[in-house]
Amino acid sequence: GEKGGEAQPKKVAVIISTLNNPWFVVLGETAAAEAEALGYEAKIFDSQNNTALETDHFENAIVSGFDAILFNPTDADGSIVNVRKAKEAGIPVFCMDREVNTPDAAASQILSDNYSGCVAIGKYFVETMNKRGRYVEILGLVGDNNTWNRSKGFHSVVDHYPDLEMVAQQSADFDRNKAMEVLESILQAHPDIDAVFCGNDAMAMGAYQALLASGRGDKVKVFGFDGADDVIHSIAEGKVMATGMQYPKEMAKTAAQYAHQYFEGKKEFPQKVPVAVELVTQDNVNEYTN
Amino acid sequence: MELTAPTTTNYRTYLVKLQSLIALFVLCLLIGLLSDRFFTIDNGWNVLRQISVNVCISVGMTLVVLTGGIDLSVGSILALCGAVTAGLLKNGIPFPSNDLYIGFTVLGGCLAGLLTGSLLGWFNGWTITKFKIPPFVATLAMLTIARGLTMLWTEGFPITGLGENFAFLGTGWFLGMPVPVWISGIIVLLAVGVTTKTRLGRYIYAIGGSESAARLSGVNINRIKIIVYSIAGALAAVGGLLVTSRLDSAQPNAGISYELDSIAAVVIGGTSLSGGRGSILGTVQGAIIIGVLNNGLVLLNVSPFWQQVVKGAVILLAVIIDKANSKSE
Amino acid sequence: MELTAPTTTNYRTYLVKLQSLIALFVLCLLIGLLSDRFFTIDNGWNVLRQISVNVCISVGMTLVVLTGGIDLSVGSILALCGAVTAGLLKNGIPFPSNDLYIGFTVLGGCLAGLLTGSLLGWFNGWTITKFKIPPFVATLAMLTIARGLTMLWTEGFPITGLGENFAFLGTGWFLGMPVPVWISGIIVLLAVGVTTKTRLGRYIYAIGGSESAARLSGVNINRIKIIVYSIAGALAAVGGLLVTSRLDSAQPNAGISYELDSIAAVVIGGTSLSGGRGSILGTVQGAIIIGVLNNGLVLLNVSPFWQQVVKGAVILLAVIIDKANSKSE
Amino acid sequence: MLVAEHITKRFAGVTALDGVNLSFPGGQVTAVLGENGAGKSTLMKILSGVYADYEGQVRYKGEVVRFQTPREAQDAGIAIIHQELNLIPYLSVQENIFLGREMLTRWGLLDKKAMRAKSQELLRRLQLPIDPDVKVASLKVGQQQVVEMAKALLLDAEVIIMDEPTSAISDSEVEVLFRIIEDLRRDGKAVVYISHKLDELFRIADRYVVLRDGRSIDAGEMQGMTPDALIRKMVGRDVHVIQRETPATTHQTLLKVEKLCLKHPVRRNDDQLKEICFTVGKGEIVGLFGLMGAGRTELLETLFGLYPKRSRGMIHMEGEAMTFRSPQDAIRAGLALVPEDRKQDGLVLGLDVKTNISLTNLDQLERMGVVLDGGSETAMAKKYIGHLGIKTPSETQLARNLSGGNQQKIVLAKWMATQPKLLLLDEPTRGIDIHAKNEIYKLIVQLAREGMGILVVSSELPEILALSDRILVMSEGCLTANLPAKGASEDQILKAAIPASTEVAVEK
Ligand SMILES: Nc1ncnc2c1ncn2[C@@H]1O[C@H](COP(=O)(O)OP(=O)(O)OP(=O)(O)O)[C@@H](O)[C@H]1O
Ligand SMILES: Nc1ncnc2c1ncn2[C@@H]1O[C@H](COP(=O)(O)OP(=O)(O)OP(=O)(O)O)[C@@H](O)[C@H]1O
Ligand SMILES: O[C@@H]1[C@H](O)[C@H](O)CO[C@H]1O
Ligand SMILES: [Mg+2]
Ligand SMILES: [Mg+2]
Repeated sequence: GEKGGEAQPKKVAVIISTLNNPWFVVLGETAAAEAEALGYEAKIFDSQNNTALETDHFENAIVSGFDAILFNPTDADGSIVNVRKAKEAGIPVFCMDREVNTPDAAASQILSDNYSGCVAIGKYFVETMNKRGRYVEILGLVGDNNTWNRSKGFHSVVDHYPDLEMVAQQSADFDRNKAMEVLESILQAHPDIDAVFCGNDAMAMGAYQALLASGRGDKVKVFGFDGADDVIHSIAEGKVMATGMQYPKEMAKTAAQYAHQYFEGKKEFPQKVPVAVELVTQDNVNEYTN
Repeated sequence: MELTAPTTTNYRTYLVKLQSLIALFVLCLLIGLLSDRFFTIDNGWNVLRQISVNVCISVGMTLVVLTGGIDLSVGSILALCGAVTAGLLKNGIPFPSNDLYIGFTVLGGCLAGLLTGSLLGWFNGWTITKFKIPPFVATLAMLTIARGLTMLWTEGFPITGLGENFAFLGTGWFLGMPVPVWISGIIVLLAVGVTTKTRLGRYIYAIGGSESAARLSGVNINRIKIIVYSIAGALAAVGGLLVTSRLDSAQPNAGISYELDSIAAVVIGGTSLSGGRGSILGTVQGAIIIGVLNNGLVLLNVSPFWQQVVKGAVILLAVIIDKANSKSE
Repeated sequence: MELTAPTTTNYRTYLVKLQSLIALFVLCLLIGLLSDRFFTIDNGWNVLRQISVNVCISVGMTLVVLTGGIDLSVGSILALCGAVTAGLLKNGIPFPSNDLYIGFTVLGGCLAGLLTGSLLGWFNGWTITKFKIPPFVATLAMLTIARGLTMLWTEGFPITGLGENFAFLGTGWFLGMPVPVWISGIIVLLAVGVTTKTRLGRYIYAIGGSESAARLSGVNINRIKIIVYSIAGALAAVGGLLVTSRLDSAQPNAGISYELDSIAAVVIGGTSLSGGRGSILGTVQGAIIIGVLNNGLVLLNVSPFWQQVVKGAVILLAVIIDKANSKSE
Repeated sequence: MLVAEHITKRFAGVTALDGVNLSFPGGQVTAVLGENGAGKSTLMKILSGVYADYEGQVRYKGEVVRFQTPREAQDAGIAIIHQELNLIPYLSVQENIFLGREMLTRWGLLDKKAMRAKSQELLRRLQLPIDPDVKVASLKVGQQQVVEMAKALLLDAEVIIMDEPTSAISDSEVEVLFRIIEDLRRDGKAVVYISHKLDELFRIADRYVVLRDGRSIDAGEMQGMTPDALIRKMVGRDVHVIQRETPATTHQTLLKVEKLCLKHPVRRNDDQLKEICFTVGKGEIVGLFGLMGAGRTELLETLFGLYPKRSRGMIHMEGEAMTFRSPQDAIRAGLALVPEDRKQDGLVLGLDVKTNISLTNLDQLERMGVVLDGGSETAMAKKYIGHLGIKTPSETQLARNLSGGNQQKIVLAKWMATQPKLLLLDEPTRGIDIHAKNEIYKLIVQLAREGMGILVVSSELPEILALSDRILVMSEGCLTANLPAKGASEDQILKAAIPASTEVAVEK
């Protein structure tokens, strides 16, 4: 879309898997803000966790003349087609946080490594549990690939220790309230658990709330993933054991800057830019509390 | 003319009401057999606490459905009201220009939430009666609008850290019973009273049974409908307060698809979607069935993949059993 | 014999039908004024392609609603059928014990998907007619069950890489028109034919208008209902094929809350939820209104949070305008 | 041709039929008589395949049959016009006539042209001047009933059952129907005819059968029977049809209506009521006569506040000007309306008798302004059940399960409980048996004697003449006559009722 002439600023679409989750709101708003700071017009699209709606957004974005897309895919496989379509229309796509499973469609992918992040959490889990104990896993949305990336990363470590027994594995859809209710019920069946591993921080907070209400707030260790503010605070206060810090803002900014460089003429970008997930524990939480 | 004894009829309807509990008993028995943790007092409170939000919403939904309407907006209203209360408790209303700031007590914040709920409910009722819009459409629009307003009010972020006092609402105990159970219990009692012992209740049934007959009997249809939708909104707000208080956090995406759970409770409880027939206690029973099911599936550690299949099948079976029993009447 | 002039009546109903398009025209005009990208051929195909899935589902939903029923399970059936087709295309049916393997052609895979949809729809109809379960409950149970089955079948992972041929269905062009638009267009034409020119269509309207009168006229209510729910299931499956093909991937979470979009299209299109009145073309118009709205809000750069508020308000307004016009008749 | 043997049918709480034995020979018209709730319709529903679960057997052309569905009965050649209208409101006349037996083209599509032609032929035979493409919902009840007849005639059946076919049609339409019944008899068909109008039965029936309390009481030739004898068989004792002595008193004016107009809902510059002026006095019974569609229902409904936006004119109650903007206003001013369609508008069928009776005066049952007093409510219901002789197993029986006459009494009860000054009755005795009718007459007279003003709409001239102090006649929305009942002749009234535009056609 060069027809805009000089007067018109270039337009950047920010397509986000869902805004029903603050973590993604941060990702999307940071990307948009950074693009605007760089002098572009930016617009956020909410795919509502629906790959088909995401396709619509891509089509609409292409038709209405956007010049680049900062993209948080709904699904690693299901979103490939969309990225390809944009590429064919000559619009570069920069993936953020989640990847698309193809090396030749996106201009670049700035990714959070969920699997490795949870490997790290798994290791810390084994360590703090002294290799034994009974725990509960609360999964995110079944049918979401990050749910399984995280679960698999965690189990790739923890399953090597036979004395660490998973007494229940339930899903709570990444939702704080559901996590609370699910854990409340699990506690009825297993009052004597030692730890809970949650697929994200919202669920970790819900789980903590359930433990608190049942008087087990200080007995059961809670592990989350994301690095959400309230979990970081809770770690600092000794309520939650650990989480995996993702850097949504950093990923968003990098993606926006890449788009800027693209407009300036740069066409070659690293296909994958991994942004490490850092393990936040009570020992190092001070580095994250500001 | 030969008449069969009136007592028979009464006795029979009484039996039918009991029979429709059979599904629930069978369900409980099965879960109880499979998990020894099910029949504990703790777990009883647990289930009751977990269904309290759905009970609040579903009481309002029952009233709406009895008039022949439906309310799809309860989940969004719940989210918005929870967020309004949380926002006011946390930040008050600041007037930066004058350097002024209005703080809110817990009571004030809760009232503001309830008011918001009633107003949105009133708006539902108003569009439905004033413009004769089908309730399904009017409240579907409100579902979207209230969700959007929640996002705007919270900017997409949860509002967290609302204080001990407010937390009491969702997590406290009072005279050996969890506070949410008290609240939902009182709402149920009031609603049973309203539906069976007041004019409003009568009119609700009459409108659902035959709107034209009710109108000709001097019932102000529009007023009653507006009242009913306002109540539904207010009760959704109560649900919002409970959820928010339990989590110590107002989630912008709270209450998504609660309308389905709530309508399910109403319908499983035997209330007819075309209005005029049903009861609050039926709905409570429906909510308990759903709650017991959710609880039982977790207690039995059914895999999340299978859970949905089992849940759907059990709901189907429960209703079939109910139907089979009430047919034999 | 004196006949009341038929021309007047026909002319009037004709006008009314046109009037209900007013909302759509106003909407298009407004968006067109505000965005010069709206009235382009590309964007036209764009909107039509985007609504094609909803149109397929909503045609089935219209038939169901015309009989006085409702189908909440369409979104889940869509997901399951897409996954079944994708799974068969990708992996066939392996018999590891015998070292055998049945492969599927694109046609075979699609037929299997359609068959799955019809079967699930048939099951809906069967429970509804056989056990007299309210359609709301029966299809709500199916919503959960089919979603669970999807999870079991896919093990929670998308099934991807389904080949060029299959992709044609969702992304191809034929004689200058996108294939999904062809498919949904043909379905609409067939459905218009069925509803206006066949016995089945007549009976669908009759059942919705008065089930008892239809039964007394010798209409086999149960059979018609089962057929209608099966068609709805099959059309949801078509939607599933389109979605899967467009994405080259079957998503386990596909189709969530599609039932609301679909019912919205039906009701905005003027079909009465109590059955007996409405039309396929009305539904198409409803789907276009929703599609144009989604498209327009994006073109106009409305922020996602405001989008929901605006969308709800516009739907409300559209229905109010419709009502106001049809009242003056 | 059709024989019922030992038929018993039970509903929850009620035995509707108890060992009924009857036969309906071909080439004859058999009248079925019985009070409301005697079981006439239930028997017909069994014969026509609506109810398949009954004890005893049905013999058709000598063979035992047990129809499982209406369809089976139809296919065997049994057609029925049900007592309740069974039409699909949103389908057209033509679509309704052919529902379930559509004609198809070679391609399996609906053959609309052929069906339209055939419908037109049937409508012409029935002399119903309407367009077959018009929606049934836009027809008046009488016209709908004719459509039902067309539907039954289409079948070309061996047995034709008519369950109160004339309850909503006008005299000229009755004539047409009788001519058709004559044809059917001549063709050797068995016609089963149910009606509460004895004069009709004497005109067309060859035989009669009587049901009482679900049992077959008697059967025989009409020849030589008298109305009194039949009534005795039906009721089990003598009934003295009231003959009212109209006292020549002058009545104190209660209601005064001046220049009441009602705009047409669609044609904005057309009026459905045109400058209506009349009065009703305290204790006066005013009969309102007119043909179908004269606008009588609209008049009552306008008075009752149902059309606040479309009506204009002046209404005074006891000298006070009133604007009735809603039924609430009207009720407060002392009006009560017993509507034409008691099932839709008079009652909430899904609620019980007690609740229906108390619906209009719940404010009086409130204790401390909030809680309803269940005890007083039951007492009130019982009082009226006893007072009006409502036949119901208990006050908690659903209104749906009562017979028509008893349903009508519930409607009366709920309005009597409001102690109105002016009672508006719209066709209060339609479809009601002679006994119940008589009781309702007595009640009306008694209420008038107590000082209530009564405005009663009826399409039956004898009823109007017997009841009224004064008679109003409407035609095409105009009040065309206002005469004292004493000395009024049927001729005079009918002349006023017949619209100027169709006068020639009807006088044939
Ligand atoms: N579906 C039903 N459920 C319960 N009771 C019923 C039902 N249908 C009829 N009845 C009862 O059966 C009896 C016979 O009713 P039916 O309708 O056959 O009377 P009918 O002779 O046709 O009266 P009418 O002259 O008022 O039409 C009545 O007592 C009625 O209340
Ligand atoms: N739903 C309707 N739509 C349009 N016109 C109607 C409608 N109902 C009645 N009318 C017209 O209003 C006029 C009065 O009808 P109405 O039914 O009040 O007459 P009526 O004297 O009460 O006759 P009936 O004894 O059949 O009730 C008629 O001209 C009729 O055609
Ligand atoms: O990192 C995000 C968040 O954890 C969210 O809660 C689920 O999806 C992941 O991609
Ligand atoms: Mg009858
Ligand atoms: Mg009338």
